Amino acid sequence: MTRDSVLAVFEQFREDIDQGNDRRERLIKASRDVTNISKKAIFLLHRIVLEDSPDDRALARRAAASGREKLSEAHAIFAAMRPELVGDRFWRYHRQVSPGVQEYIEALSFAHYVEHDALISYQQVQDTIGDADGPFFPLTLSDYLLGLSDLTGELMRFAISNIARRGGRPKANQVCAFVRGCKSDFEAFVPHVRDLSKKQSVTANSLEKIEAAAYAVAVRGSEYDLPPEMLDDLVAQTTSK
Amino acid sequence: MTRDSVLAVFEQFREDIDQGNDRRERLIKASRDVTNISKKAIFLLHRIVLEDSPDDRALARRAAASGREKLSEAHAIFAAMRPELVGDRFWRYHRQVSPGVQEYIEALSFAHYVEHDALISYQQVQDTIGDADGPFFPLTLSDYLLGLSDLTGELMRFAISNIARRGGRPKANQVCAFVRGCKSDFEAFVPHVRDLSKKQSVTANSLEKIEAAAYAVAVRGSEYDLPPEMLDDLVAQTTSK
Amino acid sequence: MDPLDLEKLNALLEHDVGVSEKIKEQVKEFDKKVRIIVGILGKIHSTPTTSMPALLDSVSPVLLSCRDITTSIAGAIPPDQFWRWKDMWSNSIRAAVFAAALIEYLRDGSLLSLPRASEILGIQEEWKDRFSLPVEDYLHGLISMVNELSRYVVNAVTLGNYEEPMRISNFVKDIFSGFTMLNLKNDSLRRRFDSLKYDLKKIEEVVYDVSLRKLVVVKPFQ
Amino acid sequence: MDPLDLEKLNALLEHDVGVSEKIKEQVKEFDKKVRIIVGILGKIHSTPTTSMPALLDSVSPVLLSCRDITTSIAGAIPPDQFWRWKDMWSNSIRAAVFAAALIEYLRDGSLLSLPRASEILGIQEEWKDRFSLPVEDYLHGLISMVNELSRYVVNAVTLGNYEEPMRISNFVKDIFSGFTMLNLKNDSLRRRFDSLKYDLKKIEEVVYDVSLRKLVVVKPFQ
Amino acid sequence: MDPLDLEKLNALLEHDVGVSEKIKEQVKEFDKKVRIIVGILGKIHSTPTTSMPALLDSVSPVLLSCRDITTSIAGAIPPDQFWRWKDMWSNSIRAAVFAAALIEYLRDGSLLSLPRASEILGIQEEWKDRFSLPVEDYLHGLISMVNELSRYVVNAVTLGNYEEPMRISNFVKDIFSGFTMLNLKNDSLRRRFDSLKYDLKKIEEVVYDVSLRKLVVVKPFQ
Amino acid sequence: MDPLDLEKLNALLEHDVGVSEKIKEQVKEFDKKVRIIVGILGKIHSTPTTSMPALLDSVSPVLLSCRDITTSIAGAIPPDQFWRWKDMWSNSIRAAVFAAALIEYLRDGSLLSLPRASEILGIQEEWKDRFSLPVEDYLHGLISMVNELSRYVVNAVTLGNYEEPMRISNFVKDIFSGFTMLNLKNDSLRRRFDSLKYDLKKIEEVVYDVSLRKLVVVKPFQ
Amino acid sequence: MDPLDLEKLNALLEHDVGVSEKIKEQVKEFDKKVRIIVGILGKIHSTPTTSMPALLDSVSPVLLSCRDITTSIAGAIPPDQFWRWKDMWSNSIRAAVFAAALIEYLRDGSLLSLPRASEILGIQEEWKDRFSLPVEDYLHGLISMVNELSRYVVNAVTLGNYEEPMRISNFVKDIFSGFTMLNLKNDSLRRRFDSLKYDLKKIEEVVYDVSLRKLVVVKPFQ
Amino acid sequence: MDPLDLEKLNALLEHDVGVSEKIKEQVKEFDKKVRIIVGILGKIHSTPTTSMPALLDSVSPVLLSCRDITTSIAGAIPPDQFWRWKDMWSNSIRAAVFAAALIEYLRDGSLLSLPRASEILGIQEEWKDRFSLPVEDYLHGLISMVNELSRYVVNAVTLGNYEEPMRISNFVKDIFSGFTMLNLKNDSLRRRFDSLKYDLKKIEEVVYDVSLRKLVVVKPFQ
Ligand SMILES: [Mn+2]
Ligand SMILES: [Mn+2]
Repeated sequence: MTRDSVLAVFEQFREDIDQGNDRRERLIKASRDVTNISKKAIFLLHRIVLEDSPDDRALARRAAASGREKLSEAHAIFAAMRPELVGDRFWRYHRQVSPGVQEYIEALSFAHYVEHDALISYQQVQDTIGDADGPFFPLTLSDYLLGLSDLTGELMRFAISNIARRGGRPKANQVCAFVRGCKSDFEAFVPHVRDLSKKQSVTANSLEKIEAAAYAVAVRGSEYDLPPEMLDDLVAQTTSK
Repeated sequence: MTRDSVLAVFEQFREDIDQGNDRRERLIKASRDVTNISKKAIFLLHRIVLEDSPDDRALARRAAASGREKLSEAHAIFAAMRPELVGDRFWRYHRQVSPGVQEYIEALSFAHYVEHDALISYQQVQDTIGDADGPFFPLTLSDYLLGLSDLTGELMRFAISNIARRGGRPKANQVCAFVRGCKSDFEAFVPHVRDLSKKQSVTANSLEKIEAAAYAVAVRGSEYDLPPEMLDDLVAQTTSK
Repeated sequence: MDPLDLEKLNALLEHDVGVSEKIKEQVKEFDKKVRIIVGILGKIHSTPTTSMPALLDSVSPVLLSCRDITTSIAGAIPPDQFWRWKDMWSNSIRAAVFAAALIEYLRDGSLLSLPRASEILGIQEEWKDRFSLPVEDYLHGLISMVNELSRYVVNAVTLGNYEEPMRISNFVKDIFSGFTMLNLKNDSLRRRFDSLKYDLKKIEEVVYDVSLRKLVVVKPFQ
Repeated sequence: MDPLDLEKLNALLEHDVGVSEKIKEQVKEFDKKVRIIVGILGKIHSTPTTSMPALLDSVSPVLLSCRDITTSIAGAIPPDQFWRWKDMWSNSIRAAVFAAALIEYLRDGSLLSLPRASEILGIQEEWKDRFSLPVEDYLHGLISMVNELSRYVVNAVTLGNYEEPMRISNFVKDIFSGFTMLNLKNDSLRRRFDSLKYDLKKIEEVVYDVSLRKLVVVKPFQ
Repeated sequence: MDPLDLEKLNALLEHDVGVSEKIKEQVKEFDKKVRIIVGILGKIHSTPTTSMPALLDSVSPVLLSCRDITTSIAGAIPPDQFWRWKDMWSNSIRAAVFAAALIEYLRDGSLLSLPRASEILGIQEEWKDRFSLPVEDYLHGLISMVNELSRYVVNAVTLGNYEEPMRISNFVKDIFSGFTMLNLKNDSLRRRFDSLKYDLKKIEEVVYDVSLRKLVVVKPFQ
Repeated sequence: MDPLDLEKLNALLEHDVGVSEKIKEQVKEFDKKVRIIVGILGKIHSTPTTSMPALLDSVSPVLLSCRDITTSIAGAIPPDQFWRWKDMWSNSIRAAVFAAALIEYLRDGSLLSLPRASEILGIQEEWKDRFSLPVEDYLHGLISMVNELSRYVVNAVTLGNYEEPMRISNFVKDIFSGFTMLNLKNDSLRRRFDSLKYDLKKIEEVVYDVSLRKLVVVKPFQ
Repeated sequence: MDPLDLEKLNALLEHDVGVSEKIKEQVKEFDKKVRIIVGILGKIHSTPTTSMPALLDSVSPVLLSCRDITTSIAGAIPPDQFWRWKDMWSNSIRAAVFAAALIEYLRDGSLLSLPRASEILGIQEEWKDRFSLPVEDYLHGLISMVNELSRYVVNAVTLGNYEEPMRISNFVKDIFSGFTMLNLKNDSLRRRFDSLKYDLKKIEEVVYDVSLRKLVVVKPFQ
Repeated sequence: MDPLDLEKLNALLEHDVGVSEKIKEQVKEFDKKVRIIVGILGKIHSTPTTSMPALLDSVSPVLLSCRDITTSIAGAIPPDQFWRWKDMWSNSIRAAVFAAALIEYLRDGSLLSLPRASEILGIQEEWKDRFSLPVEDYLHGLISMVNELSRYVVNAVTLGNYEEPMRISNFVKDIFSGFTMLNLKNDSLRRRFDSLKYDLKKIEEVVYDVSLRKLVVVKPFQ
């Protein structure tokens, strides 16, 4: 190659690289936006769930609905990402997209749990990332599992903040069983999903915190020969404003 | 188990562990002694090889002999280690023994190279670690290779310190070719011998240093239309005390 | 290097690589089994005393099937080379000891001995220079069991079992004073032993909670 | 988790594991070949110009045999998943590009182009979503070549070849100014590009040494 | 280098060193004062309600004397350089905010606002390019106060003050929900906020204990 | 270089090695003794008040035998080199101070002073350039004692000793406010001092528990 | 917490994000310009003295266009916050100073002063609370220039310019002794200053080479 | 805690702080002096032989004035605490030894001995528990001198001094073989010693250049 042809070839490389960099930057930005929306949705859920309400089910439904509404903003961003992630591009930029998707799954599964007391399935998540024409981009197994792992941390916060509320104690026990189930279900995937092992130990940590909270409640109630709900009522009487 | 039987069992463990620890400490000490002897042997070799002498071959033989004499102290230590490393114990304490063995191989192969301009073979090394009753303990492939890798560093020092002496220049070129050969011969073992990859890059470094030294000599001599030996003689005339 | 020498070295290397590959395969299987066992044992924290025997019974066959693995590994290892390869499966075997010890305690309230652990894992005396259960690995297993018990004690109380804390406290204190007799090096075992102190403290606090509330009558240890 | 869901996830996972294992096997072979090639090319530093063609000829068949590997890998990868797996062999393919580019320079004094590199490695246009040669890997290969040339230039002079430095200096300057046109991210390529500066400096110093001593006549670049 | 230029450069460099030394000295003093304040406030845990006002009165002068420090620091800082030096005293100022907020609560049961905190510390509006109280530092101070209140609540009950838990519970709940409305970045403040829920839980437990023991008459609070 | 000079330089360089080996040996012994002492003291947590004196009596001789060690170390150290070698045994000596202080409290309820600690360990005034007890090490020992007391308080209540928490609470509060008056650098001691806060909090919670249940009558501190 | 207060706190917390994004954008542009300038200046190493003025003239407009950037950044920064954001562009501005200083030397053989550097970059006195050129960044730029000159000196000789080494040697010696007079902290500047020594040594060796060969007549410095 | 005891503890802690501050101050002065000395010595590279004595004479008073510093430091250090504080000034003292050794060589061609170095720095035998010159620091100083001489040799030739290379070559060879006789530990000193061979090689190259050009008459040296 002559000097000029070398420069011409590198000119072409520059264009390729710039194009790739720009796309990467756009996707990072989109992913960050999704992350922010998801974090806000999670905060919103925590906030509403702690409100005073006579009907816990209704409150949960309202919280989930608000969370999902917030998350619909992410849906629009995902839709806009479709052309950037078509064909072999998805895997090329997966690392950039992943953080947003995982945070989204965390928020979505939190809303789902609050409403249904159950884990959202892989297919259910994939269905929300797409429209009538099919998925905007494929959902990876690893994003799904890592997003759910983060859910356990939020559930821990949920259980502990909730514990002082009326009905918070049985809820804490329920969350405890649920997180225990998640942890053991995910165990088999650990050797094959990067970073899952780290997240499992965070989950183990959260689980211990929930267990400690449930224990504290059980122990404190144990001195009284009364059913827990009556204890709750007594406390409520004293502390109600 | 009752409390007392628990304590009795742990008493047994203590004895086992203490015995293991003591043996480990003894072997570490022995290994360290061998390392020190070997380092001294290497220093000795460097020192003698730089002495003034009319006959380079004789000087080399004397250096090698002194080095080997120093190393005979290590032989005694190896002999004393035999009972500590019998049967499955060798692999149990290999990690403790390894540093000394590697340093020994470094020194021994240095003496060998100084005398024979050649690499000492695996069998030749194993033969020096043993007596009429056979080896004191097995020589591992990895110790052999890692010890030789360190040799290249000493050869670099040897070549560079030597370069100013009469006849040092062809020697530097010879060492250069030798180290290049070592590096390429060891390459195939890299994926299977721990730490060899790190040592190979140290070797690459040493090689570049030798090359740079050989280059400097070639370039400086290139301005004169005289054979190198004559240049050496001229310089010697000027600088001889 | 002399080409003949090179060939010899290569032959040595190839042999080692072969051994290593065979073991790797077995360890993968071992890991899978251990993961299943640990997964089931995770349920003890939500299992009431009455259902415990059934739960433990369901683990036993998987645990016993580890004997196939130990046999295969022992078969793959050249004489005298136990210590050369053992790091490859030490995590798995520690987990297996952990499981066996936990089952033993939950079933009988007693401490699994080292020979009994070897037996459960099907390790045979005559393999000694190719496969055995080193004290260190056994002790790692015990520490893991205590870690788990310190969590179990909390959940037992939550489930209304107020007797368990005292029993576990005594059991763990025994093990703990056993450990204090050992002269451990500054290694992972030492660091994990330090963690026992926290477990013990945690268990003592549970005993405190239930005894303070007169949920159980405490008698001095020993 | 719903047992049916779990099963589905497991099926997904198993499929991926299968792909990964197949690739791993091929990459091992790739590594071996590359190691042989790089080993032979190490001899350029002690090879006089006249024997160079023979040395280069001896590498070619091994290099060409890499086509079998790329074909096998391409066959193992599901459609559109090139970027998912490529990190597994990027070290090997960069080394292969390095070798091809070095041979090209030493034979013809010219720069290996990206399409030519692809061709030598037998990479086919229709594999595009399963296997291709990304610009980054190609550039890494070039940088490795320059690293090697900066060492070669020194040894060439030692062997009495005083013309080579100037030639390599011009060649490397071309490549260097090509690189300066690129907007590299703060990644490994950027860091390695920084190393080019040192290579260039080293080469310039060799040119300086030989020109100062009038061993060669230097003409301004361009 | 021109000697005059050199001198100027050196003057610039030395000036910075001078500023830094002056601030360091003041921060040392600040630290001392803060240590005294925190030391006295440590006594709230064993002080009955009736003696509290006297205790708080004894801290006030020391706290107010911090104004000398802030004035000195503000005086030492060249115009516009607040952001250059602020990390040097952020620990001290957070502790001062903590103290002011704690005193405010214990005296009036109310929450110290950011402008009020600035005022207590004598921070003047016209210093704003040299010294101000950043939101982050104010919020850190509040969190420390909640940490302390969760300890105080326990000791108040021990001393027979059964009203305090309800009051603190409401106060802390209010702060907690305030924090949930803030858009915190993922930094140390976020992490410390996360810890508030444990304080809240601890306080709730005390409320629970006290309520159930009917140690407080059942009547609408506030 | 003058051979005589060289010899002297070599002698200076080699002397240190011998000293270090001698100390290492003694420290090993020291460690063993300390481990035994700490092992016995571990039993305080399950020892009822009445048997405590006997337990403490059983440790004293071992503790006093540490004097042999300090004497040997002092003998091994060249004049004026205390500060060169002291890090080698600081862990052991801190543990010894911890033991002495714990025994002192459990026996007399009083705080071990620095001179008294030196005396117990047999450290002699005239060794002061070779062996002494630095303030830092003494304070580390006290902190370790408080750490242990926070565990002891829980176990004392379990054993029905409801007076101890109040006593320990007062004792620890006293130490705590002592520490707040000290001018600690930002080092490990400072960090460990922070841990005192947690111990104090734990102890206060135990006092809360027993006083809430009217198991003891609480009077305000001092 | 008062909702109005909350809103204000939130506003304070969120304002910063916008500023940071605006600066980031400008810094990107700055980087691009700097890369172009440095790219062109890279050609000095192969440019004969006669063509140098033309080469330098071609860079000037790009360098001057950096004024737009500094103006935009200054506009984006809130009053008094220079020190909060300056790290974001310090790499770019050091590179710009480097370029300006190199051009100055190659054109006039003189050293660029700090005020002149500010002027070239269009930095205005009245921005001083939002944008200025700190001494440290100016000095970093000078060091980079010396690094480049040590490479340039080699290439100048290659191109037959035997006068340059002596001139550069004197210029660099002057700068070097200037730096030794400065009171540098133990930071990155100090470390880079150490690199000057190597550059000076390299330059001196070139002077040695040409003087040894009588290619130039050397007169003692100053 | 007994207030009297507390006061004593605090006095002990504060005393150390005082010592440390006093030393810091002196070390700052020391650094300044050393910087001046090294600054002047930097001129040897452009000073012809004839002006060398005058240059060296101009450094001597500054070097001797370091005695004030060593005296002050020795005065600030409590008896027996040399080893506690020595790291604070080891960089400065190594630089002072470097300067003294360089001056000694340039003046007399002889090697500065350790006792002579102590003497120049005014270190007194009776301070030995508070201030002395450790072998390691002395040797570091010598190595720095050799580093400087390898640069000096090049510049001496540039200035037409063709005798110096032979003299320095012999001097450095002597030092080098001296170092090979020492039993150095694997520390920074060992690593720096390793660098000497490059200095030696550089010097030899100059000797080679000069000899071959017959710029020095062939006659027996010394
Ligand atoms: Mn989260
Ligand atoms: Mn070596």
